[in-house]
Amino acid sequence: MDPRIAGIKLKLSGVNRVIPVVSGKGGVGKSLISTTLALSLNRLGYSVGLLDLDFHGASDHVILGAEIGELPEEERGVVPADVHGIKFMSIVFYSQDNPNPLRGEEVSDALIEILAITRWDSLDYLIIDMPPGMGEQTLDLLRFIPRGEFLVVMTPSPLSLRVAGNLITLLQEGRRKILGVVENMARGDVVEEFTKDRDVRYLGAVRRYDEIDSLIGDVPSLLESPFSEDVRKIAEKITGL
Amino acid sequence: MDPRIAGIKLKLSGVNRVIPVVSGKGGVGKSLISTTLALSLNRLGYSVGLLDLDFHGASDHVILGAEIGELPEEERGVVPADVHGIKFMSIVFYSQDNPNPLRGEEVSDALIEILAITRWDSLDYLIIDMPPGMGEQTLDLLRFIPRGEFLVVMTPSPLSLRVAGNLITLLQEGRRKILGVVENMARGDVVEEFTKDRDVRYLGAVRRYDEIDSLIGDVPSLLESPFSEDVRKIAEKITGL
Amino acid sequence: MHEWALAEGIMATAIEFAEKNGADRIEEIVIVLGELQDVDRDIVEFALNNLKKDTIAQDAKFVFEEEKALFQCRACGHQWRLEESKGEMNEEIREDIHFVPEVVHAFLSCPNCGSRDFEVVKGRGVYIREMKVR
Amino acid sequence: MHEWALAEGIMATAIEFAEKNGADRIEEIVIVLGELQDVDRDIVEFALNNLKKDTIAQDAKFVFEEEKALFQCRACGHQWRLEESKGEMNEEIREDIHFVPEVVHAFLSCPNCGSRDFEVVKGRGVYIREMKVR
Ligand SMILES: Nc1ncnc2c1ncn2[C@@H]1O[C@H](COP(=O)(O)OP(=O)(O)O)[C@@H](O)[C@H]1O
Ligand SMILES: Nc1ncnc2c1ncn2[C@@H]1O[C@H](COP(=O)(O)OP(=O)(O)O)[C@@H](O)[C@H]1O
Ligand SMILES: [Mg+2]
Ligand SMILES: [Mg+2]
Ligand SMILES: [Mg+2]
Ligand SMILES: [Mg+2]
Ligand code: NI
Ligand code: NI
Ligand SMILES: [Zn+2]
Ligand SMILES: [Zn+2]
Repeated sequence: MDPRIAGIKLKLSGVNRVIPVVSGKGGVGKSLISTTLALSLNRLGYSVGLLDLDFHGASDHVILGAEIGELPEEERGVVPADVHGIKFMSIVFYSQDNPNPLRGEEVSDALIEILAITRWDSLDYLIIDMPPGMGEQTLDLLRFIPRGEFLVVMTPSPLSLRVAGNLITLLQEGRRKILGVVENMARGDVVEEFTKDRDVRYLGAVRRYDEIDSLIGDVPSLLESPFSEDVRKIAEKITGL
Repeated sequence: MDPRIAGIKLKLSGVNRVIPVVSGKGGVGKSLISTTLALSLNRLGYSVGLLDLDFHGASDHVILGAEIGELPEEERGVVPADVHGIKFMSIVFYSQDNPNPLRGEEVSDALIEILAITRWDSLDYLIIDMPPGMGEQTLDLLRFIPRGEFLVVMTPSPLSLRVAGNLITLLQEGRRKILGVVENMARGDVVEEFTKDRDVRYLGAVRRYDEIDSLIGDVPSLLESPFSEDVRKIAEKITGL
Repeated sequence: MHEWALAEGIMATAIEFAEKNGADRIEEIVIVLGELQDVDRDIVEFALNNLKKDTIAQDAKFVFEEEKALFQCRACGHQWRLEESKGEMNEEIREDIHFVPEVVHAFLSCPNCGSRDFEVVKGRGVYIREMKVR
Repeated sequence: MHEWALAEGIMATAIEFAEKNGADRIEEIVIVLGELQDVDRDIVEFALNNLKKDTIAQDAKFVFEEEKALFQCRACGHQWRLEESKGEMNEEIREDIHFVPEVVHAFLSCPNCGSRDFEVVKGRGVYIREMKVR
């Protein structure tokens, strides 16, 4: 018997709302949006955790400019690092800067291990940054955290529409809660039309802002950018849902 | 014993060069570049195959505007569809437009099955469009097609540099052939500097071209775009390497 | 008729195995056919009998075993058989699965809880269970 | 000391299992400790003895078994033991693996072919092998 499964439930019992940020598609802005969303919710006065589950594409520590050289504290579990006011956990604390190729079962094992040892204690929001695809992380969240409220990030590209559309089908047929769609690098109204067709909430648009790359690693400037201005509106909307 | 492994070798014996298009990172343009590269090599007079191995994010059929309603012909194996002059294979012929969530072992099984039944016959180039990450598809290509010449797509974003950097480390320590780096949505010289640091070839830059989304599904217009002009130069370079 | 490709794989694998083990004749190959992939046994056999000519398997006998498909849901643990899902399948879907059995996840779901996250425990596809060489 | 979290999982799992099976006392729990994760047995035991108070496991005995780690390369098939890789590990790496055993792929590779694509066949981490309930 795997004692970690029961551990997951214990460790998440103090977390009020769990929001996995998904898309199916890569490169649509999941990491930038989930990190900025976590920071914005904190600035609105909430206690927030951020968990990066994109093991092969871990990015949140880069966006946060977080120090990964030191291990999170070990105290009846693992206490996530406090980074700019949010509780942050990522596999990179342990894999360091090395490539860490994992097959599916290993991904699943690492995910279960991290969920079973991380002490979020009490949180208003836990934001989970997800990898692209519909593999282990997605399927395991459906198994282990059925109460997750999925936030879907999409761009207006036909490729994003197709892939995210499939993920939404998967969530809808599983009767999972979909918080809504965030349109990133917004343009035109195809995404808004899409949300009407698919009967999901359109949470708002995030503008394309080409200087964003130069703000990666610099949280104060990031939070003052037009990008964050758009994300903050979405954060406010979420707190009311 | 799995009879498909030996089948893979047989099925690829007539293929001259195998080029997996990778990045680690999602959304950097792997699918647009691999599809346009396949078309460009064909227009240069070569026989070309295109295999979409990004099972959860399959996109090449959308870019090609390919009809997926009909199964590829069954004749001592499976004969890939002829689409705009190239031989094309994708799991979407079989999964249709449905979501098809697969765990790692299933991804591996599907990949092996497709490689073992697809009759490429004789080809100058087989371009393989890869998913993001370093999971099953990447590890299985390293196992089953050791002669693959990897083409790495990157953008100048710090997030792309980190993730693609890890993948390059994995390939280099495994002494795999890296054809070089293609910089997509090129800007500044961070990617070129990066390739010098990491001792890999800089194959060239593909401009950002914001009308690209409206050309998805329309091959003739795609091939006349500035995007394809840039990819064509890279195709010409590759034929000389 | 893509069964021919599968037969080529079987023959190449058997010969490679025999040669690696210093055998110079293959007498029998026991081949398992998974119910899910639903390959045409006669075509496989016909192809094998063709392919074996002028090889160390030229006198080989082919024994086929069918393996019933068994599914187990990863969400709720429920186990079920292919017959129970027959209602969700038509000829086109059967054909899709025939080529790439993993697309079963695009068409079927757990009869108990509706999840697509299930394992094909048995009866997926074709493999060699046993060989007699000399 | 993150061992405490692992102990909480063990206790919750054992109690859940016992209750589901209508038992009202847990007499023994056999816990396997994988060599790779290298948990501190004494801390796990101390934590379990603390956590068991006022539960149906209050008189339970804890039996620990160590499981040696065994690796198998998916590229070349080579099998090896953790000792053979000790040279590639320092205290920091050992700590990283202690928390998330899968990061072993970030630090070790097959001693035969250098691949990072290997399986941890045995000795990964902590699990319950057996329980006596009443
Ligand atoms: N609103 C935006 N404006 C401009 N560029 C953006 C925007 N959002 C994302 N990007 C670009 O897209 C890249 C990928 O973003 P990322 O958050 O890593 O996506 P994902 O996590 O979905 O893979 C970033 O490096 C950045 O260059
Ligand atoms: N050169 C470019 N100029 C502008 N947009 C691009 C360019 N290349 C890619 N894109 C955009 O990026 C998106 C992702 O491209 P895609 O080929 O699907 O990436 P990947 O296969 O790496 O996930 C496309 O839908 C398109 O909108
Ligand atoms: Mg990301
Ligand atoms: Mg460390
Ligand atoms: Mg792609
Ligand atoms: Mg079909
Ligand atoms: Ni067939
Ligand atoms: Ni510890
Ligand atoms: Zn079920
Ligand atoms: Zn090896």
